[in-house]
Amino acid sequence: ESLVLYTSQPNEDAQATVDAFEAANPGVEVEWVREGTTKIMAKLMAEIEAGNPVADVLLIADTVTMQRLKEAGQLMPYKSPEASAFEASLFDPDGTYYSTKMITTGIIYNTSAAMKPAGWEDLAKPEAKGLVTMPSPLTSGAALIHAQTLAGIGALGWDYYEALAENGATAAGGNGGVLKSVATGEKAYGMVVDFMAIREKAKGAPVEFVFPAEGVSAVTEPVAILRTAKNPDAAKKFVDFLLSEEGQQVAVTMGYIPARNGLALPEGFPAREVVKVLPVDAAAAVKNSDADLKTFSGIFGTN
Amino acid sequence: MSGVGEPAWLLAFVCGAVFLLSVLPLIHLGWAGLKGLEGGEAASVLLEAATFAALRNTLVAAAGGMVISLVVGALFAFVVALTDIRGKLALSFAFMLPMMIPPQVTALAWVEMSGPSSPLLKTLGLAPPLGSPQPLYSLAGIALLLGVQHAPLVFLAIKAGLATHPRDGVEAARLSGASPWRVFRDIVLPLACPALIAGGAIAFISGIGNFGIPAILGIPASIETLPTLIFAKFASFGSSTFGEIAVLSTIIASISAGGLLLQQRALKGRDYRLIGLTGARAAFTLGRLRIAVETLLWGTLALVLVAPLLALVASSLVPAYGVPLTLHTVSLQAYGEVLFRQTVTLTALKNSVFLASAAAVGLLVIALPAGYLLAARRGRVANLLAILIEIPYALPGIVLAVAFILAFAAPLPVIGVSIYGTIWIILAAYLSSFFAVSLKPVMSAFLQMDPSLEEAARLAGAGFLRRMRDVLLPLVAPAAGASVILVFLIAANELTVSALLWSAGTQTLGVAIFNLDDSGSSNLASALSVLVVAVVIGLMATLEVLAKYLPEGVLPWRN
Amino acid sequence: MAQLILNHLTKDFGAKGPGEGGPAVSDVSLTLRKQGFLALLGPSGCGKTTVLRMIAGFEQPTDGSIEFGECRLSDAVRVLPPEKRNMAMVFQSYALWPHMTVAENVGYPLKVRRISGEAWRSRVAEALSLVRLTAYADRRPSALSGGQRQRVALARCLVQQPDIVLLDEPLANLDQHLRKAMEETFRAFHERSSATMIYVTHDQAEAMALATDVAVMSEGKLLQVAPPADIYARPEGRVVGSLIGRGAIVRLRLPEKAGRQLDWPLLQAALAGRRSGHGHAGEGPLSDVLIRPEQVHPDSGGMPMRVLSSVFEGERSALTLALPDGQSLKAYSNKAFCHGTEVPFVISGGWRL
Amino acid sequence: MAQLILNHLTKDFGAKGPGEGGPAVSDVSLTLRKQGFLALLGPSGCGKTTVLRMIAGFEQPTDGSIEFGECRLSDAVRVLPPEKRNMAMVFQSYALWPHMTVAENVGYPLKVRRISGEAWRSRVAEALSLVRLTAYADRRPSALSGGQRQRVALARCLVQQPDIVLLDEPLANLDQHLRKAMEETFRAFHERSSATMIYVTHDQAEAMALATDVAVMSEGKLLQVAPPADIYARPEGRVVGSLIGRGAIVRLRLPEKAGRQLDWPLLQAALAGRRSGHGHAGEGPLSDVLIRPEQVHPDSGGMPMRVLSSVFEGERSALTLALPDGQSLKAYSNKAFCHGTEVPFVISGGWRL
Ligand SMILES: Nc1ncnc2c1ncn2[C@@H]1O[C@H](COP(=O)(O)OP(=O)(O)OP(=O)(O)O)[C@@H](O)[C@H]1O
Ligand SMILES: Nc1ncnc2c1ncn2[C@@H]1O[C@H](COP(=O)(O)OP(=O)(O)OP(=O)(O)O)[C@@H](O)[C@H]1O
Ligand SMILES: [Mg+2]
Ligand SMILES: [Mg+2]
Repeated sequence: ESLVLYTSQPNEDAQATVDAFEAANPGVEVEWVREGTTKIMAKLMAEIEAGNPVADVLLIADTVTMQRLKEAGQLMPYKSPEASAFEASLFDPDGTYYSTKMITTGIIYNTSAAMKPAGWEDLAKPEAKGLVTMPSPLTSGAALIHAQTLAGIGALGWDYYEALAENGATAAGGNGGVLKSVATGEKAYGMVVDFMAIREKAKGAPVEFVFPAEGVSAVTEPVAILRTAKNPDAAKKFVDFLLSEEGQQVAVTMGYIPARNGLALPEGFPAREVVKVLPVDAAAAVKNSDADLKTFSGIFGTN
Repeated sequence: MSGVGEPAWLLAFVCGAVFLLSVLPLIHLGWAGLKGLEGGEAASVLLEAATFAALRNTLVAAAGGMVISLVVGALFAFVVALTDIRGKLALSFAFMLPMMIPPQVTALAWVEMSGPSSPLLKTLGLAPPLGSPQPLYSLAGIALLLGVQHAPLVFLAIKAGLATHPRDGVEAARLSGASPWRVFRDIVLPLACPALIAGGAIAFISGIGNFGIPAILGIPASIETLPTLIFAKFASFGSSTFGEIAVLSTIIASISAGGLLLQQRALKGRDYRLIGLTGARAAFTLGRLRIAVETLLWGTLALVLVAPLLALVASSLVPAYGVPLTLHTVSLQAYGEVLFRQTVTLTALKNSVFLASAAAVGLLVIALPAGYLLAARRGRVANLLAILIEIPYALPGIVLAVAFILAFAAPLPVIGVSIYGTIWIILAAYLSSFFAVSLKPVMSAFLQMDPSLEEAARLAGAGFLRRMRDVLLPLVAPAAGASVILVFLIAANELTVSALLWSAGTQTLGVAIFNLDDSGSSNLASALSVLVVAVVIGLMATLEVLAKYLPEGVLPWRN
Repeated sequence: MAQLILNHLTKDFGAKGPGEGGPAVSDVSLTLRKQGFLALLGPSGCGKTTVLRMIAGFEQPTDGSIEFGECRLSDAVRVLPPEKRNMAMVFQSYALWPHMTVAENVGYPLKVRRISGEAWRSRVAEALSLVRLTAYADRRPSALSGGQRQRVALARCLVQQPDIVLLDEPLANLDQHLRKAMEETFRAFHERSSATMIYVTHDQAEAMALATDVAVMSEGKLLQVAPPADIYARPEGRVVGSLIGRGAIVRLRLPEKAGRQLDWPLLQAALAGRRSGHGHAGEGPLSDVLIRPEQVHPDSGGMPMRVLSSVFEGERSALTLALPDGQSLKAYSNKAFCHGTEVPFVISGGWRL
Repeated sequence: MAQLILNHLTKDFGAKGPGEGGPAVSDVSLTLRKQGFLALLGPSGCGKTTVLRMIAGFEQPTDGSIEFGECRLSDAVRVLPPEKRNMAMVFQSYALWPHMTVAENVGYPLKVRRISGEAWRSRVAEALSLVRLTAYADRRPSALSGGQRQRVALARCLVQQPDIVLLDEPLANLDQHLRKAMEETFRAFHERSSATMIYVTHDQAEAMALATDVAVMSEGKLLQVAPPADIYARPEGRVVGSLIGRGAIVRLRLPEKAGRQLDWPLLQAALAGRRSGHGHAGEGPLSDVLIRPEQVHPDSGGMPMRVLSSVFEGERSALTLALPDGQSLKAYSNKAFCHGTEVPFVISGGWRL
């Protein structure tokens, strides 16, 4: 049996996930391709357009893209028995996609920075003038969801982004870029996904990561089976494995917050209670994404 | 070229190659685009202000980059080819290396070099304060780095062209009383025109299609270019995406076609064919200026090569970003990791070396007849062919890759086998993408050749292939060598095309480096980049050692 | 071996310069005798090279055709590619391949014909020794003198066994000794190979000495084709008359019934008649008469002529003489004359053009 | 105008071919008279072009020096750059610039000297009309015939007002009419400009007609320099003797006391004496004697010689005669002889080399 996986997980994580799956399911051989979400989607869409999609399973960063694929009828519904251990907001009621972990976006700062931020509002303060950077929603799916999430909070909203823009914040590339510019001291503060900052800190980089008090947005790295999957059985096994306790433990060891209830958070993270994850409505997000992108672009002058 | 009778199959061969490599994928892209356009939504992208701004930025950045490439590349080429400076071999060798360093890396290195944490500026006490604006995040910055990145293209194109320069023409001009500078302006420069124009064109087109540099330098400053805009469109995939991509790609294609027509116009009515034996190359003595020129060249090299390379090495020696490089933090662990633990490294190295060599040699096989044909017959058909050859190179890698998936994802007709998912599709895409790069120097060499040299071979009874091998190829050897090296260097590091086309076991080096970097292992990525540079230097050094067994003039760094 | 036939051959390069009309070659028809040796003469720019290039197949005729025996080589529609023609040519610009050594240059036509090893070496060595370049076999053309390059081109041509040999001023850059030796080589090559040879040269003695036929072109047109002695003795028209040999053309009134070959009494009468304006010889229509310098001898019984100039040429001096009526003649003399002296000369013959 | 002095000039290209030794030019010393016109003759590859290139400053001498008046132009250490020498040259390879039109090529030296506008146009037009290329002013060199290219190179040289003019076989590809016309042009140019001219040619008549001095080189060495008539009448040594003019060199036993200029009685005795092996004339040491063809006349009172070959050359036939002892002579004759006939000839003079 074989299985083709398209994923946007980082290399090592993808390898670890596949290794764990293969160990648990001897006889299934996984071929995987890893790329950034944009590229993997471009590849998949082109394959679909050409009438010969190769992938069986898709494991990518955000639900919004999955929702889009679902609406385009590209996903195969599958009710996984493991779903019961998950909160309902973390999977599609039709069973087309399931969240596998939570990657939150919080605040990173360079240890040499004068102010220690505690919440989103701090980034709009004069102390942070010109020192803030964030990933651009144009490049990163997670960043778009993050922007939509923060904009959805009454206390922040798009006004908050306007204040940031006024304060000289920039919207730069992807999460990697933000991490680099903060770690290298080009900027003092940034919005970035949790695991990157925490890992980098562990390696000795001069950075700190904060889960802001107002709450964090999260992408949930959903998994889905393509309607055109050539190996549906193996694909189902894969989904089940990822959602299983064993599979979720793999995510924890890799340094992610597991989506499944009842597992401890990985090292370097605060207690689960401190991390307040703000909810996001995937369907609405898909609907509004174009408008939101325009709003964001308007604010940050990304014409 | 004599107008009479190139073999009939030649046109068919070239047209066939252009069809397979260029027209077929473009048709598929266009077709998908048309379907996307049906809704009518996608066409509106044409009217968006963002598109205009991106178009303007692309043109400005590419043109600026072209100018910088031309200035830097031509300076090096002329000085190295025509003057008596010392250390030519080392200079030309080193000058080609910046092409080896992936654009993202170069961009990051420069950002780092000129930013608050720049080790250089820190040591000098000139480091700007934390958070000060980065001057490279601007159109000028993009142009500068595009220029630096593509200068070797210009360098090689011009140097190959200069290899055939007639010495007596220069001598006649000097005897007419023209100072060396005057001779340069009146004789050398105009005669180098085809090469200059070819080099400029290739730099311009490279600038249009480049994604890595504007992505890193432009996005923070909210400067979109067409490639980054296209990337953004891919990011928010929707029903109209293909339509929009097709529309934006058409804009890029039109720019490159326009550029090419401009180029042909610039060349029109000029006959650069040299008459008779070209003999030894002209040499100018610099005298007291020599030291100054040498300093200038090595200084430039230090800036464009040594600095990014050092940055790369430095970041490969520390475990994470921002960790200062001290005796305490330095470790070779990253090298051990990529060399001995990451199996993908060796696979990727093998794949990339195979792809780069196959593309370089394969393209030579196509570019020689194509260059010959295009130089021999000028006119509509030739113009059309030239434009079709150019477009895939001008398109951002991601678009070309999508076009190839569209064209080749389904099993091939007749044989029923799909090359999709194999290394061959990457090779095909490389052939398509770098055709223009390979063709440019070869074609300008054919344009300059004294036609009677080929005629003599024909009369000696040599058929087309025979004289191609025995006479034409050796005569254009410098250009052919430049073309092979160019394609090899670009392909060895290629990222965006292969990013979409690779699958298990066919990773390329670019993909491997990018993935390492993307997953936060910047030290591994840097270590692998350094290794790649080292491998390529090793390969080039091997060639250098073998130089006496190679045809004369093929090694572009040799004089 | 077959006959080479040029049939109303015309070539128009299209791109005409201002002030000059007409095609480079126009309406040239010519049948070369089998195994003939044709010398092609004509002023610079008259289309000689263009004719050769059309025969070789490098240029397509705008009109007309070229046939070789039964086989049509070129016409305005189709051109047999040069590599299928089995011809050899010495290019006016030599066209040596700079990346090959002298021996490789010379041996390339053999290599193409799959001759290699000992046979190759010996034939190349033979061709090189014919042109006295044996010691230069391993040089590159760029390290040769002009004449040496020309000899390499010659050797490359002689090494083959072609049906047709085209020689475009093959000896222009050689000294006279080599030239004589090469003439001998051509003669021997022609006899041995029985190839048809076409030879463009500006050296008439060379042309006369070698050729079985001489063709004269001017401004793209073929004016006359004839064996050497014929064309020298009986040129047709002013142009050929002035092109072949060094003679002077004078205009004289000659009686209508006088033949074309003129003798001294007739010429004397015509000259005298013209001067005085009466007498029977001076009354006919004005004709062009070609008088060759070797036909003009100093003779005390002759007609006095003034020496306009006397140029030393080594073996003799070339004189320019003024006839009493102001027209000028050319003559040779073993001794120099002072400018302005009047000397009596006899004109032993003339040819009415 | 100053004198041009070559001082033990030597040039060794280093890269010697197998089997040939020695430098391309070795130890050439020569003082050109002011405003002289030197013709440089010599077999192909003897170093003529190399000498010119050293004078122009393109090659650095390996040894020796070149002086122009007070000023040292070149030696093995320093070379005055060509652009500071005010010389003009016609290159053997023409060296036209392919990217300029004919007029631009010709006018470039003027442009460099900041002559523009009307003056430029008129001087270029004048130079072009001298070489008969007015109609071709706007062509590119690649669309010209070989002779036309050569004339462009000539015009480019004539348009200047140089101190020294170097002409490397400037007329090799021109027909004889143009050649004569160009000779006139050179003469006029020389008189008007008072430049020193050095002229390499293979055409001896041309050299004799134009030059004030003739220099003969062979294998890199300068053999003799003398005025034309001198060098023709009194060449020094076998090499010069065989290079200048067309004569034959025969070896004869001559009495020691005989001068160098030999007459028929002496020659007849030597020839006869040698045949029989006795008599006073045939007893001296063997000497080389140069006998020119114009000194050999058919004469019933002469010595019978066998005609080995008779080659038609237009104005006359060139005969090769066998002396009774088998050595060969050259002669001219107005009528052709059959191969093998015995004809009596008189040798009116000879020159002991
Ligand atoms: N670049 C070079 N390298 C080595 N040898 C050379 C070079 N150029 C010329 N020679 C040799 O030097 C000798 C003299 O050459 P040069 O060109 O001066 O002859 P030349 O007298 O002009 O002959 P020609 O009448 O054939 O033009 C020749 O034997 C030639 O082979
Ligand atoms: N490629 C070309 N384009 C336009 N005109 C040309 C071209 N080649 C030659 N011509 C013209 O055609 C005419 C004949 O040229 P051709 O070369 O046949 O002369 P030629 O008789 O060989 O002269 P020469 O004795 O000077 O070599 C010339 O007037 C020349 O200018
Ligand atoms: Mg010609
Ligand atoms: Mg020479």
